[in-house]
Amino acid sequence: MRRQIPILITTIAGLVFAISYFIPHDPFGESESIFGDWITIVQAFAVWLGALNLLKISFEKISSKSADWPYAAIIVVSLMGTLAVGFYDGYSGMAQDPQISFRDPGTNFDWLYRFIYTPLSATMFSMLAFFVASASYRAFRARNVQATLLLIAGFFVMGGRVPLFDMMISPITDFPVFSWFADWIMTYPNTAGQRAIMIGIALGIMSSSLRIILGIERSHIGGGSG
Amino acid sequence: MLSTIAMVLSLIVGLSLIYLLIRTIQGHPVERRIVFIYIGLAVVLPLLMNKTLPLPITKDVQKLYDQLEKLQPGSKVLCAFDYDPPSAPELQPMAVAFLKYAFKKDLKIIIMGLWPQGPQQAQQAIEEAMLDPIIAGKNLVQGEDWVNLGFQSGNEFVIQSMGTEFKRMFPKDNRHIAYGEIPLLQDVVNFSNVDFVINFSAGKPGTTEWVQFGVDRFGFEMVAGNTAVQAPMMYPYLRTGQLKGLLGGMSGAAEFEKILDEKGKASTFLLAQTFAHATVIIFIIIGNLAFFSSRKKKMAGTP
Amino acid sequence: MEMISIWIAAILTLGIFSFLYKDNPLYKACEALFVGVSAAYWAIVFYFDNIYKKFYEGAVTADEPDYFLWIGAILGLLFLTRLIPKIGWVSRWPMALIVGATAGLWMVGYFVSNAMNQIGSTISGIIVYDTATGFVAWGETFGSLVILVGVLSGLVYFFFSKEHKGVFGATAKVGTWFLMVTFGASFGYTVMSRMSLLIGRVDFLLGDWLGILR
Amino acid sequence: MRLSSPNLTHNCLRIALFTLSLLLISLNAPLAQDAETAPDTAVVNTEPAADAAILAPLPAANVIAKDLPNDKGGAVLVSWELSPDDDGNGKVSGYLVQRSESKDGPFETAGNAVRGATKFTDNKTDDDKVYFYKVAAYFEYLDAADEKIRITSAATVTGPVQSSAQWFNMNRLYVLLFMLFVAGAIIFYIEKAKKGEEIYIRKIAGIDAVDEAVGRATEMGKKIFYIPGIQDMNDVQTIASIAILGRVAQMAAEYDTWLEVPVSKSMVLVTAREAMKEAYTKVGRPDALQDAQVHYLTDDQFGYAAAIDGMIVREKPATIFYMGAFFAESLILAETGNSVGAIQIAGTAMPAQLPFFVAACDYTLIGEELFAASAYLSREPRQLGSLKGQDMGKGLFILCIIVGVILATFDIWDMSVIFVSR
Repeated sequence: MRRQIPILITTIAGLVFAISYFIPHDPFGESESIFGDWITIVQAFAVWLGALNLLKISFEKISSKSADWPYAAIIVVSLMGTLAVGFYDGYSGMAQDPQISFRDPGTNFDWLYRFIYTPLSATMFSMLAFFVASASYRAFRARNVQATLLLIAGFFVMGGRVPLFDMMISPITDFPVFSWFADWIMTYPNTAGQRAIMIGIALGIMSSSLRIILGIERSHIGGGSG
Repeated sequence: MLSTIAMVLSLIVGLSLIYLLIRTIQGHPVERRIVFIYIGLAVVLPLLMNKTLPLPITKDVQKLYDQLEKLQPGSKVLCAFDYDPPSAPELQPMAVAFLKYAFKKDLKIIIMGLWPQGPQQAQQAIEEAMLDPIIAGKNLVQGEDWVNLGFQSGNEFVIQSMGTEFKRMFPKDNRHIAYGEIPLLQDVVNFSNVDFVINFSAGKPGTTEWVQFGVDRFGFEMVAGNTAVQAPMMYPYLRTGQLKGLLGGMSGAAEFEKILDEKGKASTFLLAQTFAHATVIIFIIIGNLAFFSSRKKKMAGTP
Repeated sequence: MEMISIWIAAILTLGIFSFLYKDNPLYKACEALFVGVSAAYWAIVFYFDNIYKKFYEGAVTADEPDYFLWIGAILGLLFLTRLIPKIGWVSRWPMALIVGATAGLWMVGYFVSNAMNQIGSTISGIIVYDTATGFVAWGETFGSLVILVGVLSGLVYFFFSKEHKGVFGATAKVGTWFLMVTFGASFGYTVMSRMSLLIGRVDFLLGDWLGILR
Repeated sequence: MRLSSPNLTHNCLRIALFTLSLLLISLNAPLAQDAETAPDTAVVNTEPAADAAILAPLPAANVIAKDLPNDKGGAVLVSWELSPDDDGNGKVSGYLVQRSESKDGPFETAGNAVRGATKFTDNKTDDDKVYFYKVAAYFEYLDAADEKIRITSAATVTGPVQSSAQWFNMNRLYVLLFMLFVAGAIIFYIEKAKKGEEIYIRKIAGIDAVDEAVGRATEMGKKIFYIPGIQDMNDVQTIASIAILGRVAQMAAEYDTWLEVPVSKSMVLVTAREAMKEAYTKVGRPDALQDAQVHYLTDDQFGYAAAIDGMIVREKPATIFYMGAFFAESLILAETGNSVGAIQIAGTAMPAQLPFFVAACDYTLIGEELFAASAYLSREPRQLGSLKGQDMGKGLFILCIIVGVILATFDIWDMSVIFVSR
């Protein structure tokens, strides 16, 4: 029971989506749409699962007074606070005439988005700029033929996508040599390499999907390889 | 004044790199925090200089522009915003430039997002586009000239389902108005009723999914603006025609602003971008010079 | 108000950047705030745009309720059982739906877009003619030859059930060169992307906060 | 329930056969009956406005309405040739598509198309009803009172047409054939591998280096770190990583070298521990394994990277493995490992992270090589068979490209048409 039903669900869902690509006629066309509806709803619940789980873990940390409990408290407060603001804005916006959205400029929720969420998330990722620079200074070596080729291609693309080298050679020629070359690398060798990778990945996905649909692969339902 | 100081400073910083080179070759690489400072300066100083650089238009951007030019006034364009604030420096300028162009040309814009933050970024882009005096003079009406359908969960399943009916995935718009009551969407049932699709994408779900489950199934025409991390992977789609045009990263955004003649953020960022690239290139060179000289020493040292 | 808002955003920005010097309590506090706010942000958007708009208004308050949507909601609730370890195993049902449907959709989607169409585009005559003039377009001819060689040799490199020896091995070697150039291009673009993100933040600090730009 | 039971394999094959037969049946089923189109049956003039005589554009010609092919019904495709006035000079503002259930009307609006458009899809049809369509070009302008005035051209009625659903999308026939070939090859080789037949996998450079790397750590008396990425067990890359970990652990156990595995997901913690236990037991030293060797750090991406950073700097391992799904943290890790002079072997299928590993590590397994390595080391039939089946697919594609290019070069046949399904 615990194993068979999930396997059956997996197989049916997989077959419906695979077959409806070839057979638009009902029942496949319609069941595909119905399954699609369910999936969007399940995914929304999955996001809520994440939020609730985070709350649960944070409460556990606070109650056990573990070393970083004050940070867990910040998580709980900020999460609850944002939820409260969001619910308030969402429902009160619907009651207004004309209706407004919680994400319209000027709402409290939008303020949180612009002045709390945006700086935090954007800064978090912008730190990568520093790390990439430090890595290029300390680790990126032309240690073998492969790495050498990689660095040379990277060099031309980096220099050619901004008017860096072309400005340096502008006294000699007006033709944007480096920009043109960067473009060439992207259009031909890069396309070729990406394409080979893509085809390989497509076949890989094809085979793992096939195994999932046929029930040979079942790690997603907690079953071992069997 | 400020820009002169910045220029002098960047000259000094540039010269100090020579010292860095010597130290590194001697086998004393500097700490990573010093590298961090260099990168910080490489971005801060050029922003203060407030200069724009000439940039040639690459053929991918030209191709995209030609596609947009073909659109007739009144054409309905589905605009998918699939990114979040961290990628906004690259994608927001593209979105703003596109919206300005589209509103001036009387294109009808249908906005949606597969990323929860997307529609909110779209609101900001619209807000900025509306500041343009020509667009402000048009008195555009939400629901008639543009509509924001909001976000729907389900990633690629949303695209798949929209192939049959948009309404199924977006029963109401952002403001909670029923799909059927929105004038702009009267004729729009699914992809076959929109004239064009443009996607601003920072990852998954994004352009790849739009190509796989949209273009290749329902046969609409699409162009995309991508973050630079993702752009190289899109070139195969560009060559097959699955994508009709591509804007890649900040340089793509700057070219786009240039070709549309809408000066925006990306153009002003270009100098900083150039300096940052130069710094990274110099760091790679310094590191490798040190690597080779130490290897030579090692070889000479072993009898 | 605008002023205070920008100051708050600036302090948070600097708080995260303080990590570059070293890990510290301010960074950890900002990180915790980020985790909390973003989890709630997602929850709110998914609630209003999906659970409320799609399910509640579609299946509960609609004039012609779509009762099928209830099954979706029940599956969604089953997902939440993960929070209760004892009955957590039923969360495998909605999981099975998502995994199965994704497998079905991807199997075809990847095969068509990333394999079939790419092969189709690789197949073309070696000599390319300019459609306008009718003459040989040398640049494009050379370019498509590069793509042909690159795709074939790359596929050979990813061929695992044959030893890389002789001609086959040499072709695979060419394949690695193409892959390396590809990675180099990716590397250059990644650097571009990362730098842009930083520029965006610095623009905020210098422009919106300190007001010394423009 | 064991998977290799003949019963289940049988069932799988039955499902596959069922699917196949279903598709074949559908092929033979009668294909869409396009409704006959009766062009130019009648000309109906819309009521011309008083001042319209000069302004009304010429009508659209050759209006054809037919069932939209290869769909699930409910749609009619109306197409036409541009009005001679629609030359971009603004004499035509757009086209009005109208439909009726009877030839004589009354006609209601089905939709509008912009100027320059030559088709419109009416997605609101009922498969049980018959429709007639007409298409008129129109010109719109604002009069003195800023009111929108629309002047429509004459229009021809076409029809009857009826929408219908199709049983097979003929455009996708070749896709099906190719998919069946690859799927068949995969299942065939999995079966073969299960029966114990030898399946050859070529040597993979990074994996050959594992011995050397473990040996070096032993010589130096230092630790080995194994980082399985930041994804959970539902990612195939993590699964492959654990299979490789098993092999590395076995060697570490043999050499009696400390192997440490910091993880970022609790599921990975459990699985990695099991894999380690199995490996240590295999070489007869189960008691040498300590719980502390596999430990959980944090779920958070940068938190995980920072913690490993600290470990690397403090303990200076001789060898570091990065196998699995990595994101932006890849370069932070690889850089730090490089700075302490460790031998680094990486493997991932994340295209955006591969450059960093290639540039900063000694060996890198690229994309599929990660999966091949895990099949090579684990010798598991499912993995071996899939790999071989995928190779058959690649072989077929290579063959098609070579033949196709030759045919196209000599202008014999453009084979690309069977691959492009749009």
